Amino acid sequence: MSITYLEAIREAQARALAEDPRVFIYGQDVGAFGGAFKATKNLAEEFPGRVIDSPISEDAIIGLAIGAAIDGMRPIIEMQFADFSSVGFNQVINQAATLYWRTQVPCPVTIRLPAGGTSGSGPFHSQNMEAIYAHYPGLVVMTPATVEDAYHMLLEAVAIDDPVIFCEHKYLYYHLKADKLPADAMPTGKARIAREGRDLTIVAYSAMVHEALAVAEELASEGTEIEVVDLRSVKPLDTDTVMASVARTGRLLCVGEAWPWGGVTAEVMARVAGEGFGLLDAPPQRLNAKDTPVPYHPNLWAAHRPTARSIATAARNLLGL
Amino acid sequence: MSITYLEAIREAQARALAEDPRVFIYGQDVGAFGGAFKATKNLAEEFPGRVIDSPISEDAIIGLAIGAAIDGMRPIIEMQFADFSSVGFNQVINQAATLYWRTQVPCPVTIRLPAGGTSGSGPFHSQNMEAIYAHYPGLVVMTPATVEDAYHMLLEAVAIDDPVIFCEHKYLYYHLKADKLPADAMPTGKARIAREGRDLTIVAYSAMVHEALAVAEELASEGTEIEVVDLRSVKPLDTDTVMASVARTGRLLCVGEAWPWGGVTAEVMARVAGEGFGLLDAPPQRLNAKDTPVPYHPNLWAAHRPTARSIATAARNLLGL
Amino acid sequence: MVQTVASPKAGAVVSTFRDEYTNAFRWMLLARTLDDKFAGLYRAGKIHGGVFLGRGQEALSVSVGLALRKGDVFAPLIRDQAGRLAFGEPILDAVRTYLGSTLGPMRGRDGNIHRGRPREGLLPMISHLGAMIAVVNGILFARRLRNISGVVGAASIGDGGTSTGSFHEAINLAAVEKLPLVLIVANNQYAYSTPTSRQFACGDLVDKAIGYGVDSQTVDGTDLSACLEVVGEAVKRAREGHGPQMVVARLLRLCGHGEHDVADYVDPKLKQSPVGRDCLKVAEEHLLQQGWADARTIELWRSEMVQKAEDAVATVQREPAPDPYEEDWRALSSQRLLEAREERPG
Amino acid sequence: MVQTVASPKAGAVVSTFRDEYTNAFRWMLLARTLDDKFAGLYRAGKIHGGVFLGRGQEALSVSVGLALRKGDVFAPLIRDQAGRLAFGEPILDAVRTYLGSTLGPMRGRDGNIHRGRPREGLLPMISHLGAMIAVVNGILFARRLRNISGVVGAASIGDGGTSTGSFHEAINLAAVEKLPLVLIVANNQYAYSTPTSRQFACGDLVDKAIGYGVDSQTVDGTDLSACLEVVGEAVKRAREGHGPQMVVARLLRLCGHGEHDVADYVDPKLKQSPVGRDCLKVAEEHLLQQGWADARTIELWRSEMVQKAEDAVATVQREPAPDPYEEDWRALSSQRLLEAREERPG
Ligand SMILES: Cc1ncc(C[n+]2csc(CCOP(=O)(O)OP(=O)(O)O)c2C)c(N)n1
Ligand SMILES: Cc1ncc(C[n+]2csc(CCOP(=O)(O)OP(=O)(O)O)c2C)c(N)n1
Ligand SMILES: [Mg+2]
Ligand SMILES: [Mg+2]
Repeated sequence: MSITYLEAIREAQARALAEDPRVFIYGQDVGAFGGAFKATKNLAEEFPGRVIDSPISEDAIIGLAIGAAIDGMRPIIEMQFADFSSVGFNQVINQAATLYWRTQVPCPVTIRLPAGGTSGSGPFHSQNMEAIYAHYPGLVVMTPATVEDAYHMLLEAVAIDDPVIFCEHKYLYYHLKADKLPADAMPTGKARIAREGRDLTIVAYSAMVHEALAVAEELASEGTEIEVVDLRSVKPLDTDTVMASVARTGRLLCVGEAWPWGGVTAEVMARVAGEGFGLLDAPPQRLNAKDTPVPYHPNLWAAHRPTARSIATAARNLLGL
Repeated sequence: MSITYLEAIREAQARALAEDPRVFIYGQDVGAFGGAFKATKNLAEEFPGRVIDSPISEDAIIGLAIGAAIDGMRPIIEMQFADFSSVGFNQVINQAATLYWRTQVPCPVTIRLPAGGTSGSGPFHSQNMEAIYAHYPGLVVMTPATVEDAYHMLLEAVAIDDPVIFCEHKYLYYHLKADKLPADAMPTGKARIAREGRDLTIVAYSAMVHEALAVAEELASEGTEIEVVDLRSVKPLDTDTVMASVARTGRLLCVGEAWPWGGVTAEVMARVAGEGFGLLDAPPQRLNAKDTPVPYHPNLWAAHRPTARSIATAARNLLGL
Repeated sequence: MVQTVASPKAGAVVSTFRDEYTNAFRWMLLARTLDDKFAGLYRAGKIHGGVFLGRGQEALSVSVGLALRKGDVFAPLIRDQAGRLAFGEPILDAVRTYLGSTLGPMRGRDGNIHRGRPREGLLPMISHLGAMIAVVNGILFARRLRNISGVVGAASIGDGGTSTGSFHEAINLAAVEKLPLVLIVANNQYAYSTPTSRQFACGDLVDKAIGYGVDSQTVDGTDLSACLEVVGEAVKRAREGHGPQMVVARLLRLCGHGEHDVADYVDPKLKQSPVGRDCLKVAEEHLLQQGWADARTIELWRSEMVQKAEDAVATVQREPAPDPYEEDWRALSSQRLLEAREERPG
Repeated sequence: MVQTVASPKAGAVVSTFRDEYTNAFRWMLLARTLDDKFAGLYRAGKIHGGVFLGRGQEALSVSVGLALRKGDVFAPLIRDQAGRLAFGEPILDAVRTYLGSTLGPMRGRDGNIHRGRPREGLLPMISHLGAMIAVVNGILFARRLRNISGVVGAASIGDGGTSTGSFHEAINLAAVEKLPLVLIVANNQYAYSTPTSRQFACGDLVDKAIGYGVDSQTVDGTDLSACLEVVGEAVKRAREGHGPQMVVARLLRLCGHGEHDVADYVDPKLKQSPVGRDCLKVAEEHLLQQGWADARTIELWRSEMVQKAEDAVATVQREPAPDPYEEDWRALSSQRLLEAREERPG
């Protein structure tokens, strides 16, 4: 048996629906159709009345989820693409994110954002919005990079009492497979050492973890040991694990698929520079998408975001190779 | 004669309207009423038909500005409060910001955001949104700290061909006065050394520049010379000037009124750590608002954002005083 | 939450229309008195930030509060002092939130009309107009998922607020889901300084209802009898399962947008027209005309309300202001997900 | 932009209804042929990303393109191949954008239906539904500020798109400003897989017009004559200064949402009902019935259109794909405001 990242997301939702009567799913085409990416395939049938098609009204969809959460439910919202959450943005950042702080009433909504670039998708179906949401107090932002995390973190997202922005990477949907779903998982808030190494720490998350691992593999054959840290969630961000890794390697490269200004890589760099300055043997570096919209054509798209190739170059530079 | 920060904004708009027939102003209550803060006072009368009240429709307001810009106009949009731009967010980031890149047709809109905290304003009338907009490619984000900059940068915002997010600080509206408006100004993209010093660089922008200057004054009396860099615009961000200052002082403290995660201070820290690592004699530090919504009560508000007092403490720590 | 200490109806069972009207009038009077008190405190510099009053809108607002019952949901806006009180919001919640007392529901974190008790069905508005309607939808949707019926959710919106995308999305969604939402549109002729001619181009805001496929009514918002009846009927119909109901009231804002605003842009003709009548005066005259109360009784009520307001303010003024060192400065409820990297206030 | 190389009307002056109808049919045929070509390229794996067709919507769409003239504005959506062509978009723009040629208007930066030439009045849609309408407003508003009259702006929207806040805000604003906006609502019964019963609750989408105070018409979207007349009339009325006009067309999407979608959710009853007729077939029959064209002529036209489509594809397939090293990677037009800190592709 093998299970894809996408199937893991479906399975997590099926389990959440089965185990917790407070859970329901709301979003465009999530019902009988099973969602644009089939992440809710068959769920409407398996859980009648609990997987519901919405109008094309992102603001009202997220508002509805907040109300339902106030009333004790655990809604899972699917945005058809992460990019479209921009029109539901206000309800997320000003309503969901502030509710607990203002009233002490928690707001357990999970908002699934099919995110990230795939070739041919262009400026409006490729965005990574984790930095935008992480900037706001009151939100948890998860960025699972593995099938296992896609499954367990989504279950955790539903279980925790705070609003969660669940960034699932569309490129990983089909490309990533696991043999089975493990029973246990690390809790959100803990980063994972995806590969151990002593020469350089690469901090990554979501799809970039796999690019980083490919680089680690490549450089290992040349005798350089790269440690890859998978952040798993970018808010909270596990600075301790990053710092411990940098303490071991003395060198830091942060990689993010999103735009550079104020992105995850900026936040990681700022933390390490501020709190782990003495651990660094070389200037910390970062690699991000270029500062333009995400291009449509595969040639441009491949050059726009970091890839194993550009990460390898940056890693070699940083290592003086 | 003396002129406030707010009056400077009015004067700049008056001049833009007078000198360029392509300029018009659109927004809620900006017409006969002169705007919630009176930033457009008398302009509807002085420039008939060119300063126009809009419905409460931020998305459509910004969309309208983009269309007008495509057609060769130079709209100035007033959001009643920066916070309400969250419901016009999509038009800004996905339409205005991408237009030039997608079509080579520039999009000269100026969006004025009355931003920043004032006591008693609470979570939804106090926000600083510069980091959110700066994250997106295709936008210029100005954060004037002085009366002179409020005036000249707004004129420049109208003149340049790209969409500008103009963050004007409400606290400075009345608190800040200048004797007169100078004829010349530094161009956007250049940071300003607001005060020279050799012991520590404080990088700040908008209202925080004045808190930093107060700290510099205070510590000067104790024999410590703080250099204060006023970023003026956060995108583009003048890394060169920051770096040159850090090269002189060896120490960096970044101060921002916004939330920490991925804010201006993270971006500055990341750049200095990455490109000016060797210039630093001590770990760079930052100070931001706390990671909660902006509180209503003055007691909480004053503790939520950085103040001269908390900046002074951070500066002393950094200097080992 | 419906019965509170501050309740001026003193436990009486409302049975006749006379009683209902009188009861409503007393809530209106309390709301107006409290609003006047806040205006006074504002002028005296005792309030941080703005003050936003419901003057002229009490008849409409109180009708909402009275038509709802325990278990219902109410999302008031900035001019709903009367409706809040009638729905059961303690006077102290209002005073504590305006003065920033830590004992209030918002504990100084949020202020003025940004207050509520979500668990008790009173939603704390965010400022973004139109945004609360969808939240009411969500509660109603959740009830239906749990097979709880007979619940109504009411949301307020102004003439200006109808121009927001949020308004549109939420009422449309409520119609699609056939939720028991009652949308109360207070057309008070202005959105801040902006007249309705710059806000919409349909003949009457009630015309919008047909485009959503929802039932609707208009009402003279200066006439308490009419408001009680029309709003009451709308709430009843929603409760009976007829789907969303829209009520559009004609009235005039009898104050500035906030107390900082002298509102000299208001058309004097409107002030003199029927729409400019003060619903409280109209109701008082009605009481007198009908012989349901005499002038002396009304005077007594007035003093009673002043006393309530003064007492509440006196109480709250002795209460502690927030202390930043006591504040826990965390925006997440999940303790283990917090990052405690920020220092204490310096 | 109205006259282009690809123009199948071969310079003829459209004078009679017969000519107009025939001309429209030829554009529809070209659009359908081109769409079929894209579908074929998609199946052959020659197109990056999705392919979105206008099958079944050509009659409505072409009517918009033909009613507009030079200087007007058009914001098409994903099913407007016919309208785009009739408005003057070169075939090559479509093909180049789908294939990502650097010679196209989007130069490989954006793809498929996300194309346009804003300076020539053809707006390049962003994906967010409803967002283009306000941009059309802006152009019309700008013209008025410069005292240019007689201009019309048309925007397309689907049944699903009417649920967006952007749609509401923009049409309301257009009504308030009395802009010459023509809003073309293609009710094709589905938004992706979602039927209209989950999208709105009014009797007909045209009911929304009254709530905005705008003129409106419904039309049978499968009937080219009706579309030409109703859309033509709406554009004329807008041009004459009667403010925004809304046209709601009944039709059925005769393809998947995109070519990846087999659309097995479409109700067979709808397919067999009048709404499910293929407007191209209906128009062809009409031509034959009226004796405006015989079968042979239509066959010739069909080959002509196939030839045009093939030629365009053959041309573009020889054109250069974007080269990341040639790309300037800048999102601002102001050179001096760029920060050149990012390295070249590695
Ligand atoms: C989305 C949004 N834009 C702007 C504002 C600023 N604002 C606050 S109240 C107001 C006027 C509201 O008018 P209306 O809806 O008619 O209510 P009224 O004040 O007349 O009761 C405005 C523009 C806001 N709160 N929300
Ligand atoms: C704001 C927004 N939300 C979601 C989507 C994803 N999406 C693209 S097309 C579509 C369906 C559109 O349906 P409709 O408006 O009826 O147009 P049609 O495809 O039927 O022509 C959806 C949901 C989007 N583009 N924009
Ligand atoms: Mg109003
Ligand atoms: Mg449709």
